[in-house]
Amino acid sequence: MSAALTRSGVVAGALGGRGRAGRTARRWPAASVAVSLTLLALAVLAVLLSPVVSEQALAQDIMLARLPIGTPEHLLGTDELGRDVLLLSVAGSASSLVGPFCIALGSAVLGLLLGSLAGYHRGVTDAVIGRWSDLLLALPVVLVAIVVAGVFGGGYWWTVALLIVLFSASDIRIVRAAVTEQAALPYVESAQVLGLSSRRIMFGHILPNVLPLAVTNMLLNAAMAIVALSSLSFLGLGVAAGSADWGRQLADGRAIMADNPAALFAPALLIIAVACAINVVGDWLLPRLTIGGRR
Amino acid sequence: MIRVRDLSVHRSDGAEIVSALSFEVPDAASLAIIGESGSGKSLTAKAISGLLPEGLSASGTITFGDLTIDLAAPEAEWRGLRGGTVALLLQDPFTSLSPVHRCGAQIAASIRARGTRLSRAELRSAVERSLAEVQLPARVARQYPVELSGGMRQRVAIAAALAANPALLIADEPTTALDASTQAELLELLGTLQTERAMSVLLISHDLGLVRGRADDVLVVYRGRAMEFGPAQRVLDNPAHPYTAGLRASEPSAEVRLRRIPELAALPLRADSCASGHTDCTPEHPAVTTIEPGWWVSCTDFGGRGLTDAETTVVEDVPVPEPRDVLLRVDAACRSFAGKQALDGVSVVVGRGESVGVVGESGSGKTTLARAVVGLERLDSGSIEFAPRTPATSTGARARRARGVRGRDPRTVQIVFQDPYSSLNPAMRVDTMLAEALAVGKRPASDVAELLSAVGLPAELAAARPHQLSGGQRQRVAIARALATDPELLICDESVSALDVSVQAQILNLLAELRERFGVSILFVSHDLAVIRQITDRVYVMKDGRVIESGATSEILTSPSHPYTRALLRASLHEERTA
Amino acid sequence: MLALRILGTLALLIVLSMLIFLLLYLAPGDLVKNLLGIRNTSPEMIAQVRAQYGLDLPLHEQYLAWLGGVVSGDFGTSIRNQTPVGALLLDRLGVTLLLSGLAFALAVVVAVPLGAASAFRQGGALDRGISGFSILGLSAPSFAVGLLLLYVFAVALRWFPIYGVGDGLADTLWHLMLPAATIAIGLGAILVKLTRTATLRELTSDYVTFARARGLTRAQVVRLVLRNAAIPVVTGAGLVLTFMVGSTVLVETVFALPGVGMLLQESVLFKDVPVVQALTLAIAAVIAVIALAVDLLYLLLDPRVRHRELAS
Amino acid sequence: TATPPSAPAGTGVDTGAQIDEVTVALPGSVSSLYVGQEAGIINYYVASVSQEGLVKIAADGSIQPALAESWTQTDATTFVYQLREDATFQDGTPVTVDDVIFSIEKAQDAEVSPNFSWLLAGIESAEQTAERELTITLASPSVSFQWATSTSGALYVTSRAFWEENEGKVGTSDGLILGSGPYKVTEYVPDSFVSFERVDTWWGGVPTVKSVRIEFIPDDNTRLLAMQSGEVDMAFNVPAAQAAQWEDLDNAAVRYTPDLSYVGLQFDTAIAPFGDEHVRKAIAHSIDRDAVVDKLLRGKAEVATALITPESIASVYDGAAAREALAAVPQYDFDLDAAAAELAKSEFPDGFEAEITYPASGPQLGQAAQSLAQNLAKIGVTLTVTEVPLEEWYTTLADGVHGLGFMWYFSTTGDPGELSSWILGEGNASHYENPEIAALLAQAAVETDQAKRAELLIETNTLQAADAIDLPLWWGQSATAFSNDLGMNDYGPFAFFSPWPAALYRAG
Ligand SMILES: Nc1ncnc2c1ncn2[C@@H]1O[C@H](COP(=O)(O)OP(=O)(O)OP(=O)(O)O)[C@@H](O)[C@H]1O
Ligand SMILES: Nc1ncnc2c1ncn2[C@@H]1O[C@H](COP(=O)(O)OP(=O)(O)OP(=O)(O)O)[C@@H](O)[C@H]1O
Ligand SMILES: [Mg+2]
Ligand SMILES: [Mg+2]
Repeated sequence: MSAALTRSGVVAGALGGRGRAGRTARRWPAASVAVSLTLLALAVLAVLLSPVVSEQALAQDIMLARLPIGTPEHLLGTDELGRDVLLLSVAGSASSLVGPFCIALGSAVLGLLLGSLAGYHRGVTDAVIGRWSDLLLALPVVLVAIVVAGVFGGGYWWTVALLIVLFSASDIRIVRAAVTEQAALPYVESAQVLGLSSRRIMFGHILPNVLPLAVTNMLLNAAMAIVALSSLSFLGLGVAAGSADWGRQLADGRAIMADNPAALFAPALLIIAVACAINVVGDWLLPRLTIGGRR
Repeated sequence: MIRVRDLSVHRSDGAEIVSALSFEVPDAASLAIIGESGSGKSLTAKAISGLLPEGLSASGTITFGDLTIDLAAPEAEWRGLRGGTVALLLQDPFTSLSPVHRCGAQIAASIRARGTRLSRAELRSAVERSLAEVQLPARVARQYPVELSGGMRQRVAIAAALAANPALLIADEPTTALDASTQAELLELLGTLQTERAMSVLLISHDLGLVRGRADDVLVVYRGRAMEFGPAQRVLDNPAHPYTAGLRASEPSAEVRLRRIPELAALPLRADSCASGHTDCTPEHPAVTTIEPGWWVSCTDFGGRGLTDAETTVVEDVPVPEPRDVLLRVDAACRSFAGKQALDGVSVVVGRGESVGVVGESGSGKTTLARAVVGLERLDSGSIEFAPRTPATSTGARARRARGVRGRDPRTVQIVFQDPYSSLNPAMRVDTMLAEALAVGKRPASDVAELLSAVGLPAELAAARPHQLSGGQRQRVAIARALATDPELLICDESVSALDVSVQAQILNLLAELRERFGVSILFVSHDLAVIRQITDRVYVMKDGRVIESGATSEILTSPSHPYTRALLRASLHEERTA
Repeated sequence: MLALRILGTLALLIVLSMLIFLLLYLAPGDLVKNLLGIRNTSPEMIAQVRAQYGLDLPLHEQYLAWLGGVVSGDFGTSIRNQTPVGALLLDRLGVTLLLSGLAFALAVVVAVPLGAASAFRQGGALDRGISGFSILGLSAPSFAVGLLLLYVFAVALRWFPIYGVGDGLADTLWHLMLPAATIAIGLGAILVKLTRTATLRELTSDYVTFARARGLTRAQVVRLVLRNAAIPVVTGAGLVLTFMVGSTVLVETVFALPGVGMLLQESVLFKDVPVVQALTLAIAAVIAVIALAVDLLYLLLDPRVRHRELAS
Repeated sequence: TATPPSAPAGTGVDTGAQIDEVTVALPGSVSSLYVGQEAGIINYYVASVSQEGLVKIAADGSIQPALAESWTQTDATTFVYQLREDATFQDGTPVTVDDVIFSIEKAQDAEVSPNFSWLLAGIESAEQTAERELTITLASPSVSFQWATSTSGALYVTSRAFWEENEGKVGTSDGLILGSGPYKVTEYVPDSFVSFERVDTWWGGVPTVKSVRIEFIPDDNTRLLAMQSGEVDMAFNVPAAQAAQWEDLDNAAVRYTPDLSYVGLQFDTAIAPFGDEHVRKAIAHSIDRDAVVDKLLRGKAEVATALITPESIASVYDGAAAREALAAVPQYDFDLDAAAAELAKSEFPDGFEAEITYPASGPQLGQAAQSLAQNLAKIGVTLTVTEVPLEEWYTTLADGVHGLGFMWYFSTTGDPGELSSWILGEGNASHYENPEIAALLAQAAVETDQAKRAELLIETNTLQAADAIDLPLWWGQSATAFSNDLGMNDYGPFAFFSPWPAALYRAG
């Protein structure tokens, strides 16, 4: 389960290798960008709809458990507890997407903050923050997770908070690498000579220049976080058992693959589709975000 | 004879960057292409070696003897021609060699690319021969580029290019990144090689001084159009085209100081109202007037402008005493990096209102000194003291916040760096940048317009971001930012080295003007003696981290006492004198 | 420099061990219950077990006792397995390192050429295909990938065994092939992206233009570029490897491999302090060693760095 | 729908052919081969291959000879066992009375056998009273003791010499374990496998299977694929959720048998609002046991009517009679109106909030809990269902916070009093004190007549049902998959607590 968690870190690390992934964006054909944008729009719509449908989606009828795909009235069949897979998938979008989005955003913010400090100040600050991110990488996720679950009760948002911290290790590393690169540039030295405060230099001057990189990584993280968030539920964390959530559906759907494959494949495809869409749109958007990217 | 016909380069949106250039390079002769930055010199070079970057396309032909190549030919065709027929040497020796391969291997690659099968030993001796040809010892073969100086790297690059045995060698500003003495040596070498190998050379430069005496013919381009073509010597001595004349005039001289360096005005290229009376003159194909066989100029509707008084007035050399009203005093400054003494007991004084130069070859410690003065570098020992008019109050959070690096008061000293591309924050608008600096100087943000006009920039540029500006414009913004705090001392570290002559002239004039208007003192760091001559009153000559000589600029540059200074001077004057 | 680094790592390990101790203390679950089972709740029995494992001591004394053992080279005995931790670790680490190594090798062998090919044909169909697959590889949950591989290659085609580690090196490698491939798919996706970015970056550099300008063949240029791109790829790949160590538990579970991932998870849940401590520290140490190795490799690959380091 | 005990498993008949190797998949690993250290149900399965107790439980639940040829209970607290002459350990040394005494001592020692020392805690002394005679004296009378000396209980006999030689490594991959059963352990890799080799010195004869390899394969799907591809011949604990997929396999068949497990809800009366009888009854009326068993468990379980499983009283009642006797215990039917009415009568007429935890290894419990939560929501009670790791689940039992929890219990012995005497007895986790029940349990502890004892125990269940302290949900079944060419004699609830590979045969 921690594989999903750490994989994001991996991506980040990879990008951090030289910190300029945004520059050489992939050229996706317009069609796939359009499809991806549509998909994301639908996902947002589903998130907005999910409070409306969730009551109906969560209503169990165990007499109708595990209806196969294609059943009239239950096009994608039903799950173990007799809930409509289609409705459940729509209702699950909120929990599956909002949290991961916050995780990606939160870890990016944390990464920007600590990474900037480490990359700009170097010395002791750098060493401490560097070791901190090493620490986060070496800590057994299960252990931290069960402690959070035990001490704080392990609600959804606690889990999101935990994942923000764990994901941030990689963000810190990337941002640090990029800020180090920027900090040596004359424009930063000019700002120093002007006597600007280091906070102003870090966040007013350097930050806008490393933002595109942080955003790329954020998009990748968002995809990982969807799976990561639900992979912790066996520890009593995150998505509560029985709630509408793609990751949860994925875990529960494995057992009834033979009865109703849709219970497994619907959430799996949704996760993959959203992840792909996020990345395609990210690749497409990034050069447009890069300020002064054209020279 | 190598002939280029109707060479044009187009952007994918159709815009023409280079228009119908035609020229020829006789066998075993050399042609220089000169022009300002952005005039299309490099694209021309790339077009005739089939190396245009993506998004650009070429048309026209190039003929080598009886082989004619369409410049629009596909990569596959070009691949067979490059190396043996035409080879291109790039401007920057620091990036044009692969950093992770040994020099020998890079030269060997060119030899192998010709398809000749050689044993290891044969290959090694071939590499050694190549190195010897560019006057490098055989050991260089085993070294990595990083272990070599810029000049040596460029020699390796030349060896690598020549190992392919090209009929035409294109050298695109091969020495711009190097200091004066190295420049001279390299060009010397290129000249020798050209005669020895009887090869044709196309030398690209924005520096007329360099070309003088090192090319048989010269082609002057402006905005992708040919302005003048002719025998180098005669064209440079006696330009027929006003643009060529302007270029020549804006070159600073190390010998006399002018009140104002002549600037090149933009040329109107639209021939809609051609005053020359040519009937077949169009903007695309301006009419050509032949002055004598092998020397022609193109028609431009050039209003013409004589030089102003200031631009011809030679400033009298007057004795400059040591200043009494001292603003900056650097005393016995020492700084070493990893055992190398970058500053070794340097003492420098700058008086109020004075303009002081620091010269020296690459690595002599000039930059380290400049950075130490503004606090970007710490000293191992020695002191740096300022005597500002208004000492910064040492109390209050506000005062503390206004403190620059290492306790420097940003309202006392500011710096302008060499590279106009990296010294501005790419993500910031010009006005934000300036307003921020103004705030440090406790000036209102509304002064942005005033600041812009002080550095000669139009007010519209306030909303621009750096990538929308030219190099010259960027450097002006950098100067404006430095001036925003009303500093008493402005440090310029090679602030015009990256600019071409015309822009350089503008910036130097601007600095002189600002000094007059605001009474700023200037500490100007440069390896270019001519620039130092034009802008400073006194000069310090540095070598290996020490000041070896100092005094009035006019004196030092006319009668240097230290042999090193004499050598420096000789190297820089060499270019002008070879004429 | 190296000394400083080792010191930093040591400090990290100590802080980490304290943190783990504290976290295990805070974690819900009760070692005594795990040992005694749910029925056996007589206070005497509980007291006896607590005393046996020193759980009756104050936390800092428990920690110091553990630390004392470690300093004298004794990592203690697993409470759950009753085996000396050192031996246990050696047994388990082997499988995981082999698995990680194999996965890493697979990923590198496949992804680096793909990434480079994708860069050399930027914007083409091949590039898009490779990029599309790598996004897919990144976002597919690894248990699903594992099951798919099992179904196709072990059940349908019968090329590989389904579970376990086998005996002897060759057999073990054969057994680890599918699990390694499962990890390698996610990993490879990242490496493709990384290699592509690095190669593209090199492709636009001056030395490539100069190489073409003096007539080097395409193969020569490709070699030149790859050798240069190797530097960022190695750095990135090193980090990737770092992240992978200790995150193999899912794959270990799917393929029933006795690796450290599974051991760590079980030990955490059981609150088997000595094992969790030793494992976490081992993982942290491996991470530190990889980081060091990457830096040394950097030194080897990049003459610029070597030059700079030797100068200082 | 349960298969009657002792029906041969597998489709074919015994061909009598030798079997070289049987590979068996287990859903989890053991961390020690010594059961005393870790006494999960899987440990029992593994240890029973190579070790024996004094007695064993037969398929019908009766106690049969194992290492002891015969035994007698001379008075309420004294048992005398006669060891068989021909019993030898797998290293060739004979099993002596001293070895048995040593094994008992080890099993009683909480340090080496934390997991079942309590089972033999009642032994006051164990002495050699003749060459091959062992006399055990209990501190107080206990009928259930006779189960404790079996491998279903807590006695896995090993050799003193072996133990002393391997002090500190017994049960580990280094030291392994030595027993007197038909197979000796040859290799053990935790989280991977244990392998066994047949010995020809077993008193019970020479089994058909030469070697056994138990593979630990935690992932359900992987186990299924392994079975499908023929890499394993037999798989324990087929999950109910996947039963259909396993049943669909061409090369294997699934056999079900009651596994003596009990799943129910349990209240802690010390925690509000569960001290309120009406609250408990409201909850009791809110769970639809039939639907849960039918739909969620796919019929692979039986609706439980009492704490006692029908199999544990099989020696006195035959199947149908046992079920009838147990069904006589008062039941709470699924009836939300009744539930609402009870709630209205309680001190919490407007409902309340509570949390119930379930172990990650028991997803079926989670589904039942969710079904309950949905029903409770209709009467205004909010029940949060939380999944936690098994180890953590243990701590949420009787933690003083959770007033409602699951009781999930695997009985290994088949003693009908095992569960009741624990969860209703003195100091129970429900903080439930009922003097009548206490008296009945005391009586049952010494009642040697099985029929009478069963009656007493059923009576305790009846009494607690009136107070709705424990709500039985279902009696579990275990499902074992056998490849088509493998059969097993005496397949039943107790089959895997004695050397079960010896019961396997090659089916044709
Ligand atoms: N890849 C490109 N795409 C579009 N325009 C380009 C490209 N490269 C150069 N240009 C434009 O073409 C013009 C000529 O560029 P070129 O590099 O040939 O100038 P140059 O004469 O070599 O100048 P310099 O002295 O600064 O090297 C410039 O205005 C530049 O902005
Ligand atoms: N940050 C640094 N780390 C290591 N060595 C340095 C550093 N800065 C300067 N040096 C060394 O100190 C010496 C002086 O460098 P400096 O940059 O001051 O020379 P310079 O006169 O400005 O040369 P150039 O004309 O090339 O700019 C050089 O040998 C340089 O390699
Ligand atoms: Mg150029
Ligand atoms: Mg310098």
